[in-house]
Amino acid sequence: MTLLAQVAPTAGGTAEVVVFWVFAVIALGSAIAVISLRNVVHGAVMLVLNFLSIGGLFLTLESAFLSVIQVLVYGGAIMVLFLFVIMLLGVDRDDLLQADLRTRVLAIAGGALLAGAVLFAFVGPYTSEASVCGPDAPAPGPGEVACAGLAEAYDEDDGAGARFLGRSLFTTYTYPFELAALLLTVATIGAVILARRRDLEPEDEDLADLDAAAADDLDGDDLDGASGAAAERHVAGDGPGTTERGG
Amino acid sequence: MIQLAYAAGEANEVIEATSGVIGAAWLVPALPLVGFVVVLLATRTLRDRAAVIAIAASAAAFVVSVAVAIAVLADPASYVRPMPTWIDVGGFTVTFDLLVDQLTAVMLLVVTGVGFLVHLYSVGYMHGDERYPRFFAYLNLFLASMLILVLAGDLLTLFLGWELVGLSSYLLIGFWFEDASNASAAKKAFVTNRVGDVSFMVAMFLAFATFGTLEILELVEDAATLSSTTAFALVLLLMGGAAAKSAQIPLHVWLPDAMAGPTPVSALIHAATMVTAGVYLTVRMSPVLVASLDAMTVIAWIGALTALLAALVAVRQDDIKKILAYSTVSQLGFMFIAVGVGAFREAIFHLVTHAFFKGLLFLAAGSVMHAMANRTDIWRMGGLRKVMPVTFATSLIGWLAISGIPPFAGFFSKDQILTEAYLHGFGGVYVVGLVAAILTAFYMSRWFFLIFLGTPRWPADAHPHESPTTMTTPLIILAVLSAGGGLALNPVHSGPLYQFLAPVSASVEGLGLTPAGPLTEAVLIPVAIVAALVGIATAWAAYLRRDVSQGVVREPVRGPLAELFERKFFVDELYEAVFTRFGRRAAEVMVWFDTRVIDGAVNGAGAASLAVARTTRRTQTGGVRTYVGAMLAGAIVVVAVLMLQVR
Amino acid sequence: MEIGYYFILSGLMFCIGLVGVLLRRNAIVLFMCVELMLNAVNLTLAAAARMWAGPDGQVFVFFVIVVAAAEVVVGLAIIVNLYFRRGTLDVDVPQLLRW
Amino acid sequence: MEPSTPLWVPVLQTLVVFAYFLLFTALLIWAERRVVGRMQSRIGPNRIGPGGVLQTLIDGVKMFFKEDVTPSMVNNPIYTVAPLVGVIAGFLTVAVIPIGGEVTLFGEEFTLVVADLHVGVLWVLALSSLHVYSTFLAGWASNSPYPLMGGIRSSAQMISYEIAQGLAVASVFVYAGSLRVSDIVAAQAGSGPIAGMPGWYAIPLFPAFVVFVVGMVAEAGRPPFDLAEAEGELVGGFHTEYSGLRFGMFMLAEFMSVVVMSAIVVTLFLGGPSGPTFGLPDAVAWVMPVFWFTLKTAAFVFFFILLRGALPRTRYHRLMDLGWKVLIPVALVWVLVTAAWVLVSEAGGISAATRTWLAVGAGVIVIALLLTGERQTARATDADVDAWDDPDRDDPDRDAKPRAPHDEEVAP
Repeated sequence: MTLLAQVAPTAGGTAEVVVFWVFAVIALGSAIAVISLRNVVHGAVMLVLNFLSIGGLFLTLESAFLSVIQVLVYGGAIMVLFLFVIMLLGVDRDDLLQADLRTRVLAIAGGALLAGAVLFAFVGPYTSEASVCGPDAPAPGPGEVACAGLAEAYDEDDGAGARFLGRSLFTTYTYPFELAALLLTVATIGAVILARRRDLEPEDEDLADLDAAAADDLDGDDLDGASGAAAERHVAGDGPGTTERGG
Repeated sequence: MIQLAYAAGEANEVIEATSGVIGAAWLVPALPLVGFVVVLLATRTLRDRAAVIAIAASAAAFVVSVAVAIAVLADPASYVRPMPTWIDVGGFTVTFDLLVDQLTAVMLLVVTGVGFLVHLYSVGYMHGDERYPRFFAYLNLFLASMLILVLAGDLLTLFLGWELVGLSSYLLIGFWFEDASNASAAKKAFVTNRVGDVSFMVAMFLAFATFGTLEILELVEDAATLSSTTAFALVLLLMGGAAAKSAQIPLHVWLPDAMAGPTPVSALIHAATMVTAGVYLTVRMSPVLVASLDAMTVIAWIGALTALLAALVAVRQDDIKKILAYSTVSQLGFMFIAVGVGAFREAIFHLVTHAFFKGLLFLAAGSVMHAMANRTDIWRMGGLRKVMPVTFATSLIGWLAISGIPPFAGFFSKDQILTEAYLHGFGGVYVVGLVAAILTAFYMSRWFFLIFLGTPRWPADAHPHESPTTMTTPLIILAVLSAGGGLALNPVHSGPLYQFLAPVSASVEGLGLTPAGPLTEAVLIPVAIVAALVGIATAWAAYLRRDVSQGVVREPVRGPLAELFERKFFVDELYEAVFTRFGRRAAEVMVWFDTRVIDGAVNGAGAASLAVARTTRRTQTGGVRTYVGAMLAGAIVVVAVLMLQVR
Repeated sequence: MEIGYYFILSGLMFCIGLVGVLLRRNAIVLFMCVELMLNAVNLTLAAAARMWAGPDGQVFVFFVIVVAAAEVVVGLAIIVNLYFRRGTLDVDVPQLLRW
Repeated sequence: MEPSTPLWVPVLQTLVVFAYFLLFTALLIWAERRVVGRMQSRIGPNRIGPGGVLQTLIDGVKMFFKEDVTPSMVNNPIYTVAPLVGVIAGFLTVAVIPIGGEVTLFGEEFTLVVADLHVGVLWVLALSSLHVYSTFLAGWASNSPYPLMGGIRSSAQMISYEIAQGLAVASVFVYAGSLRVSDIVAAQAGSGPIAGMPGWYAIPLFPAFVVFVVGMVAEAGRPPFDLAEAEGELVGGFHTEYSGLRFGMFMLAEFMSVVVMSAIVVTLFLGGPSGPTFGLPDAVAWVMPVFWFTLKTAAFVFFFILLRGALPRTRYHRLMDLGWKVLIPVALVWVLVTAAWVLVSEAGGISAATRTWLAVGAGVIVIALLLTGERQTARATDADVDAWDDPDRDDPDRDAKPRAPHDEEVAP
């Protein structure tokens, strides 16, 4: 890791190639693991691994700042939330939740088709000599695409691109940035409201009284008996996830 | 300075007046309008005291009108009182400017004067009605509308008043709308007036297309430049509007039915003021009229036929107010005779005297009905002379005035119309008018004899009595005016009113009219008097000489012709057969079209959407993965298309 | 390193995520697959930023991360509610929006 | 890698730094047992080595050779990986911490830091956020109620305090204008804005310092915030089912995180290795930064130990209240204050003294907010305890207690 951290920003070197292939393999393998592992927690861990390798790839893309943000937000927050929910609900196995054969064939065929299209589109113009990033890359021939590289775009003392990104965010993209802040606020409020779980705590007078009107509306949504069953199970399960696994 | 095309006298000077008495002329319509609003808003709080406000408003309007009239009399001119602009679109400008001249002054006095008296009369007549304040509000609205009509300096503003008058007339005819026949009478009046309004509007379109303006003074000024065809069309279109408002054949059918309204309304609106709006309009536009002699001839004949036929119908009516209603139609016919033969000033003169004596007669009829507990059959009356002395005396004067007995007002005005008709070469019109005059004397005598003279024939439960002072006072005032009005205003053919109105009346000298025969005025006047006397004498022989005893209908003559008169020439039935049934059939066709074609198209569109939705909604499986699969398919298609384009 | 390999890698990852969404019925796994696809896009954007030597791609990565965070917060709350109401995480079961 | 630098230079750097922290951790364990022993009127380990200083080594050997019992119901891959994640995250964190200055050895110049990354500060945060997986996954993989509860608690606790800590760090690098640890250390060298005081960021950024220290205790899962293992409630929390070498790794990771956290707070707020060299000759002058760094870190480690010995464990909801309702708002406000301060400084026009006093005033206000906010939160939570917890499970005496007034106002 040490070595990696020091060599990664150097564009065009063999180190980059090695690092790329290592992380690419990890990323693809973990991605396939995510969609194929039956155990949800294993899938989530694989997804964390995938995110970390994406973070590594960001390093080779001269975007160290993004790399750290990737680890911090995806690895540190989003996936923890995922695992938290999985464990809260105690649903780490989904043996019964598989698609039927026809759907599987169709899905894989469609995915393969799209993947083929991607390969078809990028192999060639983007995989030529000229597409090796860096200021000293050869001029692109016809049908080839050049890669400028970020090294000269960054400030002298800004190897990670934090300044580079920050300047853009606070100048060109001010309004999107503010909108993103608003979006986060709204999402927070929405999550708080959704997480009230008033229907499960009828004995709690405070909440029942506060939300009597809203609860009336929601009662109509309860179209089948599943909710009642879930509530029962939740109360009885006490420690989530304790009774589900078979070893 | 504009030189107007009035050549009957010295032409008027046009003066813009923003100050002084003329400058305050806007108060005349504004006062009753304010009264209307205040009374309407304060109905609940003021209750019966509301009437005081309404009467004060009409009295104030009358006072201002008198002041305006005096100002015009003192310094004759066409005054324009600038007011705010109403419409200003492109080159088309309509203002609320007021036009005050001699004609306006006369009309103002008549409208506010009779209006005030009717307000006063209504205090007694309408006493105890549950919508008493509202009645006064409507009266004020009518007064304001009529004054806007009279003062308007622009045809469109005039039309605004014209329509408001129609509206208030509608409201007042249907004042007792609980009775379905009253409501339908109101509707009939309204719809019939719409026919005329269309004509009037087309006239305005034509006038605007021709002159590029609707300002009355400019129209009048440019009238001489009209081509004969345009003038003919314009005049007849204007006449169409006037005929509806003034109940001329064939649009007279609403007026007799309008008697369903309270009697003061009949007196004010359907005898003295509103129905004369058509006459006012035609006289106001007289320079346009004289541009087309053919059109004037048509007008004269319409007037003559109206006068004759309405008189014939009046002969066989039994309702105390219906007789007066048809009499009004007949008298309006006389006015249009005058307009048609070019005797515009005589038309206004008759308008004024008619307002006096017909207002008087209606109020007297109201007084009688009041006494007889709203009974209207004249065969159930008789001998009221003794119990209602004031009503009897005033009615006597009204009867003599309308019959054309000198020196009462009606004699002078009616005689001058007939004389002018003869002298302007309308011999046929003269003869018809003379017959109508005889019939007038006859049916009014019948009316008078059967009500006031003879033996009492009223039912045992009727207790006739004299009306209260608020009702008799207007009667007396109007009686005085009916008695002396003609003599005072225009005793001879070139009296003071004649002179006064000269600058606003178009001259017919240029039309080359010659007398219809060798007779002179010295012969024609005695003829008219004799005609009136003949009518009275015939009535006396038929209804008073014989004893008409209680409960027995004693029409001396019966037969198909009498039946025809009694059934009003079957005009209503004819209209029913032609227009109503046609309208119903048209409506049925439209209903069929609407339900089958239009609704069919709408429902078909709905059904088609439903059918499409029913099939396509199957794609909405609600399953997330289905949607993702569809998106994948879409993405593949898009990528494929893009690659095909690139490579 | 040729920039095209990043695009290819990201495209493959996207396809894997997409196939995962189609294959799995567990709402949480579905969600994770969506995250996978988002990350594939992030990779493309970062690679493009490097290719053009401009900040736009990186800025978009930033925004994608923000939106993903918001999405996860709300989405997981919905999933929790779904589970409490229906007792299952099978996305094929709650078909309230059907037809 | 730099072409001119031989490969052994970074290798040596790495080895030296890791050895330093490992040694420190071993001493910490010993010191903690001794100090807590004193505080509890015990003696503590005193048999192995002088004063028992080698006790940790012996314990490590014991754990290494102890039978590693893997319960049959555990989820094996995760169960195996979980302790490794914690140790690896801990070790990787130290990579950006400079334990000393530059050293010249065998003609090669190298610094006593593994990697001075451009985004070093964020690296610390990122790895500490990865640390949560260790406890979390261990708790889950044990397939046992108490470890799971510990795991869920710890994940909620860590992601809560991470935010406050991140914001505190944000005010540091906003103030320093760099994400690189060496820049931050360099900026703290010499005297600060107040004459006679060191230029440590703990002084101008005192609220951030306080927030970071509190968050650090929670992040390391140390008393009074050790809810994840909470012996009294959860037997041992997430590591209940672990034994032998894997348990040893958890222990190592936990105590190492104490050292690492202390090192980070020293680096970010207390000037790191900077300090007076007393005019020593160059040959031995490089020892002084290491000395200062060790001294400061040891002081903080001692602080951790004192906390453990002195404070009882907080209740869970009070822990969350403190994190969300006090630390995050304070840290957020302080980031804004710092940003405003930096902007004003760059714009100029205000003298250094004025700025200093303004900042001091702002700091006083923020601390006052912190204290009053804490008290209000405490009151509010005491009143709301019944509503927060499941009354039947956590509070059997609920019905016997007088109810809070708002409970009686509830209409049926």
